[in-house]
Amino acid sequence: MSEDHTLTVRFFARLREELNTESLTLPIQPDTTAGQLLTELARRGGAWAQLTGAQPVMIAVNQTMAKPDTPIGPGDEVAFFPPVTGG
Amino acid sequence: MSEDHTLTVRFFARLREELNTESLTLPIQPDTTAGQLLTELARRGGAWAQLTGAQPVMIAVNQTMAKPDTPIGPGDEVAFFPPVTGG
Amino acid sequence: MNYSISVQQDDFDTAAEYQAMRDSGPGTGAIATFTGLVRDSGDLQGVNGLFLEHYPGMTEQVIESLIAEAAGRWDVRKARVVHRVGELALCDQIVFVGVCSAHRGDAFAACAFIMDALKTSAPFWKKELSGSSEHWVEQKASDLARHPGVLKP
Amino acid sequence: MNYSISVQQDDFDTAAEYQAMRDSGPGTGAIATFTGLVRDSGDLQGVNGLFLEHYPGMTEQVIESLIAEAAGRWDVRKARVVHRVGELALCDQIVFVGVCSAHRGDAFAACAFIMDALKTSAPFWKKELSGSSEHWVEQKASDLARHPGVLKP
Repeated sequence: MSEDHTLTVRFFARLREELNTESLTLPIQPDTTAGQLLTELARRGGAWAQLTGAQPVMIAVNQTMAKPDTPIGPGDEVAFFPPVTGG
Repeated sequence: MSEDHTLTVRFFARLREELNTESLTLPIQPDTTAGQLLTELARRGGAWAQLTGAQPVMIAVNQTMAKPDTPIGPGDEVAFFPPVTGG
Repeated sequence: MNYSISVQQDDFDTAAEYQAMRDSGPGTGAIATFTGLVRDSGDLQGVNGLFLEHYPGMTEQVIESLIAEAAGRWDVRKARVVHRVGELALCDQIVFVGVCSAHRGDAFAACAFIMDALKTSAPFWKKELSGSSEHWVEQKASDLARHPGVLKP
Repeated sequence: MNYSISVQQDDFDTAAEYQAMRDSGPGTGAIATFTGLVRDSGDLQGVNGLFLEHYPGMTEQVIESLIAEAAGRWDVRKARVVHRVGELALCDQIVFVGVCSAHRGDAFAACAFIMDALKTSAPFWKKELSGSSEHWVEQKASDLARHPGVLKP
């Protein structure tokens, strides 16, 4: 049952570098949102605290732009990253 | 003294075709404007009457956009043409 | 600001024009280009060619003043205008406008301004050819609305 | 409407991209293109290169939706976006956006819209390299003002 109760979290750009983490596989609680996951990760402290800091953090769920109240569940891919700067 | 008392009039596009005239050399009266010259040419009748008709006629004096009240004199190049449609 | 204008019968090479834009130094961050082509429907349907007349001498002066106006309003590092005259066939290239700038907003704005203003101010006239009929194109109200007044008497 | 998107490390050939735009049939009257280049000053001065990161998969989906939005608002016969990722040097090409349309107003508007929206919505991140220092570029308020909201949580 392990695969069925996890999700993947990905980080990009400055966040990827400062957290020194490209991706995590985490167990997921029922009735969770992307914003709750962000808050939980920020509680790790250190560099992780910036996830709920002054700098905006963008959220994508399954490669689509999402909001803090977007529901997430097992098997989802959740990404956190700074505002985009391509082009 | 003949060269000193004339100006050149040029026509383009639809006007050039309908007047069957590319250019004219005309004697010029003192204290004349581009609009007065246009009115004088329109008095020739036939196709020339359209110069003061419903369709707008643009004016250039010495290759610069001008207005009916722009003064003209000996040696000037005056051009009349339809609204432009390049590009 | 560096600029160049050509009015010519011959076709032009957009690849060479683009390369000249790129060779404008390390401060250039944005290149906007526009190319106009002879298309199959204008005032007439089934257009298979155009005849383009212009006012030699005046044309170049007007385009020069439009480029100067654009350079006064936006950051323009280099501007280029090529406009063909004479007989053109369906799908032929008619006009090229290229602008390079430090920033994309300036490149887009200056390129669109020069192109719009050229259509209402530069002394070119286009005759559409369709089978055996021909028709001098009339100026569009929508063109005047984009860049009003320059040519209004 | 025909479109194509590439996200790649390799450089691209604007001449080939332009030719593909021209080969869009006799109804095309206007081609607008934009190319972004690595320039020498951004957030840092003396920039000599960039590193570009992206979110594979999501990037293409976002650009696809921007093109679809543009095609819903303007006449778009063909649209093309190429964006490079990885390490780029000063003066390198970064991004190409090309749009062809029957009319110039639509070509300009759709090209500028796709480019502006890409800057605020597509998951690319740029790091400036200058001598031994490096700096993740921050999103400009002026970019958000042009195309607000798509990415705001």
